[in-house]
Amino acid sequence: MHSMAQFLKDAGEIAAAIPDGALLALPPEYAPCSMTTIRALVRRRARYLRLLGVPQFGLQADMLIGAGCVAEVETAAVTFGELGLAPRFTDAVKRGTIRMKDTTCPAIHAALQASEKGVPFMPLRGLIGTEVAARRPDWKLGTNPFAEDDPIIYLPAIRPDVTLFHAPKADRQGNVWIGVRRELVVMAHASRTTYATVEEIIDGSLLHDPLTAAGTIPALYVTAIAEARQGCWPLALPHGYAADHEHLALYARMAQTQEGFDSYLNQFVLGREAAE
Amino acid sequence: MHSMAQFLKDAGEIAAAIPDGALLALPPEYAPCSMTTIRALVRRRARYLRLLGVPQFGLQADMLIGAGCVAEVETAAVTFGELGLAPRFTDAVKRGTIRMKDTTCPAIHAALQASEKGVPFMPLRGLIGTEVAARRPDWKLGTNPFAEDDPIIYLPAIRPDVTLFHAPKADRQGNVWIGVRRELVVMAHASRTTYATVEEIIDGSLLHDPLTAAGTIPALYVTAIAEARQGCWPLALPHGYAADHEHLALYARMAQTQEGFDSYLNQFVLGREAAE
Amino acid sequence: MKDVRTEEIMIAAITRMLLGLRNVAVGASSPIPGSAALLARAVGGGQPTVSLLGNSAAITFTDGARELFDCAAQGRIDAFFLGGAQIDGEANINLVYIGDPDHPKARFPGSFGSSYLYFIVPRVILFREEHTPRTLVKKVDFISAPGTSPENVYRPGGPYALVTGRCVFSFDPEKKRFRLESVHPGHDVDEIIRETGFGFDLPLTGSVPATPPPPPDWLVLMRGPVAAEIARVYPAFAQKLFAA
Amino acid sequence: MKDVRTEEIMIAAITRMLLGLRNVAVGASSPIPGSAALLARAVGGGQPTVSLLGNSAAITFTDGARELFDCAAQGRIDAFFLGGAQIDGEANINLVYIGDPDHPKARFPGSFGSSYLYFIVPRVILFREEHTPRTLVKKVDFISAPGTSPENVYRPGGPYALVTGRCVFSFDPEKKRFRLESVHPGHDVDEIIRETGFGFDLPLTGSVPATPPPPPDWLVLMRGPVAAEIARVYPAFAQKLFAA
Repeated sequence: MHSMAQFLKDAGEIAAAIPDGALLALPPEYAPCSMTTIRALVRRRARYLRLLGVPQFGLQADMLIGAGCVAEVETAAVTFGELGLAPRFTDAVKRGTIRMKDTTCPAIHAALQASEKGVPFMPLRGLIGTEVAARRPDWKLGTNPFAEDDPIIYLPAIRPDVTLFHAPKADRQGNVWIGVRRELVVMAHASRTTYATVEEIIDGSLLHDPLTAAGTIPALYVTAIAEARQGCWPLALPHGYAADHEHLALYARMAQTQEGFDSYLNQFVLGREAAE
Repeated sequence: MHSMAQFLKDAGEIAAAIPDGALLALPPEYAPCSMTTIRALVRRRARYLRLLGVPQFGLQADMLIGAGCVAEVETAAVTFGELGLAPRFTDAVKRGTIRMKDTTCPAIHAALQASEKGVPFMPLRGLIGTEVAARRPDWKLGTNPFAEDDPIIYLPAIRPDVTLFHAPKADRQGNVWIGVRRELVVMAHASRTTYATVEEIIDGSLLHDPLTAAGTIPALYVTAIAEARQGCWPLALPHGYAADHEHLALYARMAQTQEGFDSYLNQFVLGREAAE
Repeated sequence: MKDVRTEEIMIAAITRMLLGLRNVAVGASSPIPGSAALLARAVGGGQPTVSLLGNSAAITFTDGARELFDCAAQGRIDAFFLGGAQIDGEANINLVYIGDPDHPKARFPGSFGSSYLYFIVPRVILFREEHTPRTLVKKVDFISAPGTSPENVYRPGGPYALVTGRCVFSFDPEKKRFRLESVHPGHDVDEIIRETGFGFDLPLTGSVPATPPPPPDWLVLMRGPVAAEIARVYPAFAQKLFAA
Repeated sequence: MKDVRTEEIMIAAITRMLLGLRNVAVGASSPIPGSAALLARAVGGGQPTVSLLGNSAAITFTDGARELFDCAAQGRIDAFFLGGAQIDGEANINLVYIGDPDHPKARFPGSFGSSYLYFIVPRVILFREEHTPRTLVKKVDFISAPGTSPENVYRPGGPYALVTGRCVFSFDPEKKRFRLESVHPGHDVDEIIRETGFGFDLPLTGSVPATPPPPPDWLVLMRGPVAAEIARVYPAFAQKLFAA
């Protein structure tokens, strides 16, 4: 591993660098998602991806699942918010075509923090007596060694192969500004590799100014960066641009069936490299 | 507990709010230290304080120890850097007048993170076979439940009564900007109460601008704030003002003896409220 | 003033449970509790503070997605809200599967943070507008989070009330049973019994009061600044409810 | 070019151990390793990256004081540096007490991160300018961090070398012994044996090479940009060494 971030031409090159079968950590839709790379993964016909929602999913997972790129999903939820259930995800769960690891938001954060700290596990309160925990043989019911009769669940560390997100900006040293979206910091720390698309690559250093440094992931944790304007589309870039609600509603309608989803792909994803 | 930060008149009011016997968490000297409140604690003749260095100490602990304010110190180190050993601390350890809990930097961070996450303990690598661990009966040697024959140390959570620091600025809602000094974030999260002096209180909201929000501790975690220009003196405010190296050297010389330290206090601390 | 709608009755009922609290957080898919929290803040002159998940225009947390959970664990969050595809008479909630989880008849979004926050936050308010034997069931198909826990399980939090489109229940963790507290205007106790899949207690006094409608000044706030802010996260909800 | 000083020999010796690495971190009270790391970066054209604790003018970490330790735990830090009031022949280091810890004859600052990083960072370089039987001892009075650990203890890292004012040792964790690698110009093997409180191995070849002095271009960098940057954290050191 080289310590300095690489600069790639576009999201397609990032998608090419993410191997089939990778454990791929993705942010929630209220943090910036690299939808442009998600589409590139569909175009390159990625297979057997294991998706980790940090902590929940929407369009990213639904599109990858519909396109047949996904073997397994670990997440606290998959939702389209006011547009209802995520159609390709829901269909795949009912048909049993993906392995489902249901979990809960803080368990994902804690398991990533375990990898961030290089410890094999993290204890977490709650969880006991839930069917979420009952269906996770990889979680262990243990005890608090500092008290009598105090059961607590031990979560094994999760170390993603890849973290992928979008950010407002990066500098030419490979530092990436993410602002308050610090789940991206934990994800980058916990993951073997981290790829980001950014709205723009700026001159100067994000670390030199204490104001920007406070919201910056140092290049040390960044494998590669590609510039991609409107890289979140049709999702929002918080404080940047709004979601394309009409397009999201169109997706939600078309993806109700596999046929509709396939024609969505034909219309908006496949062969559309040039439009990215 | 009220959810909104209070505004106090000065560091003296903060010192009055910190009770004798409190477990008091303080930042390292490369984060901003509220030296003005440390002097106010000396003036109010605070007693039996239990100091937690996050993770190490310099002038703050040495002055409080010399002034007889301290019963116990938990820290990874106490150092005056190039000025040598911390004189009142070293003397107190040799004479056995303070209880010493030696530890190591990451153990303090992990134990504070345990309180931040509301878990009773945190596992940590390293430590095994050190005399640091051997002399900590409150740490437990356990095993990793996810592997065979893998010993690991369990650290009990540390929940400070008080966190005290200095920061460049706060807004009138009680949000405090700390930039990259995120040990202050963990300290505030983990502590029952948090007091900050700040160089200035600004109009507008630190949370409204995504750039400042990234380095801001929300008012939710802040018990009270007092404005105190040059609040770090004679230490540095990083990106603000430099340390007063001459004064620090003077302190290091005078504090070699208790008599010299006492005359330092008479000259620079006691009866000097007006100068703060 | 237009007619008061069911959602507005629910919002007002929840708002009353939040007055005087310090900090309230609102999770995903919670437009009614979100509106109630914003209304409580408006009525309380800025108190409780409100953190609305997904409202990236109003930053309240600065430590990432984990901060809500850590903050709750620190005892700083007084109230939270959970819905449920199913809620049963022991206040167990199901946010995931109908039928056998391995071959489900229906799949809902997922448990989100419920499997944790239901244990941790002192006042968890359950809400479900659809009040039928299909949603309020004898026994949930899947426990996202249990209503009660054995004595030795760390549990500072749990269910406080259940607010539906027909009524308000409180919950008694000792008896593991809901108690009917009030019935919304236009509904009655017999209907509640008929439409509820689980048994519940009636008030000790015998008579069941009507859920008070929102006072006019609350309605003004609700349909004005609250509607405007909730629309940032739930545009369709705000459009349907407040702009009708 | 002025005469080469002992510290400059030490800096050059450490620099050679850092070339080709990705990331190097420097802790407290480490001006010689700090200079070596900055020199290695200058020689390597920006590689390794260097994080210098206390250099708040050059931000390299943005997640607070814990980040160095977490970063090391993630396997991202290739080399770190530890000193010691005492270092013994099994590479145990003591940064705290001389004598009985409950009634110490001397108290040094403390263990800092050594009790952790010595286990975690692959290439820990020990340094101690004073090379006498007082500092390099048979057995340390207090183990801040052990040189080796039992097989079942997680330990990806450990001692790589010991650089003193007289020589360079390497460390063999299997044999739990140091081996003399080179002697600085003006010193000899007999002196090393006499001034070292522990036994150590000699090179397999028999003859002990001289520690090479820094090449002229390294000296220029060391006394120029490296001195300027290290002075931000260690003004007295830079003043004494480079401005003499």
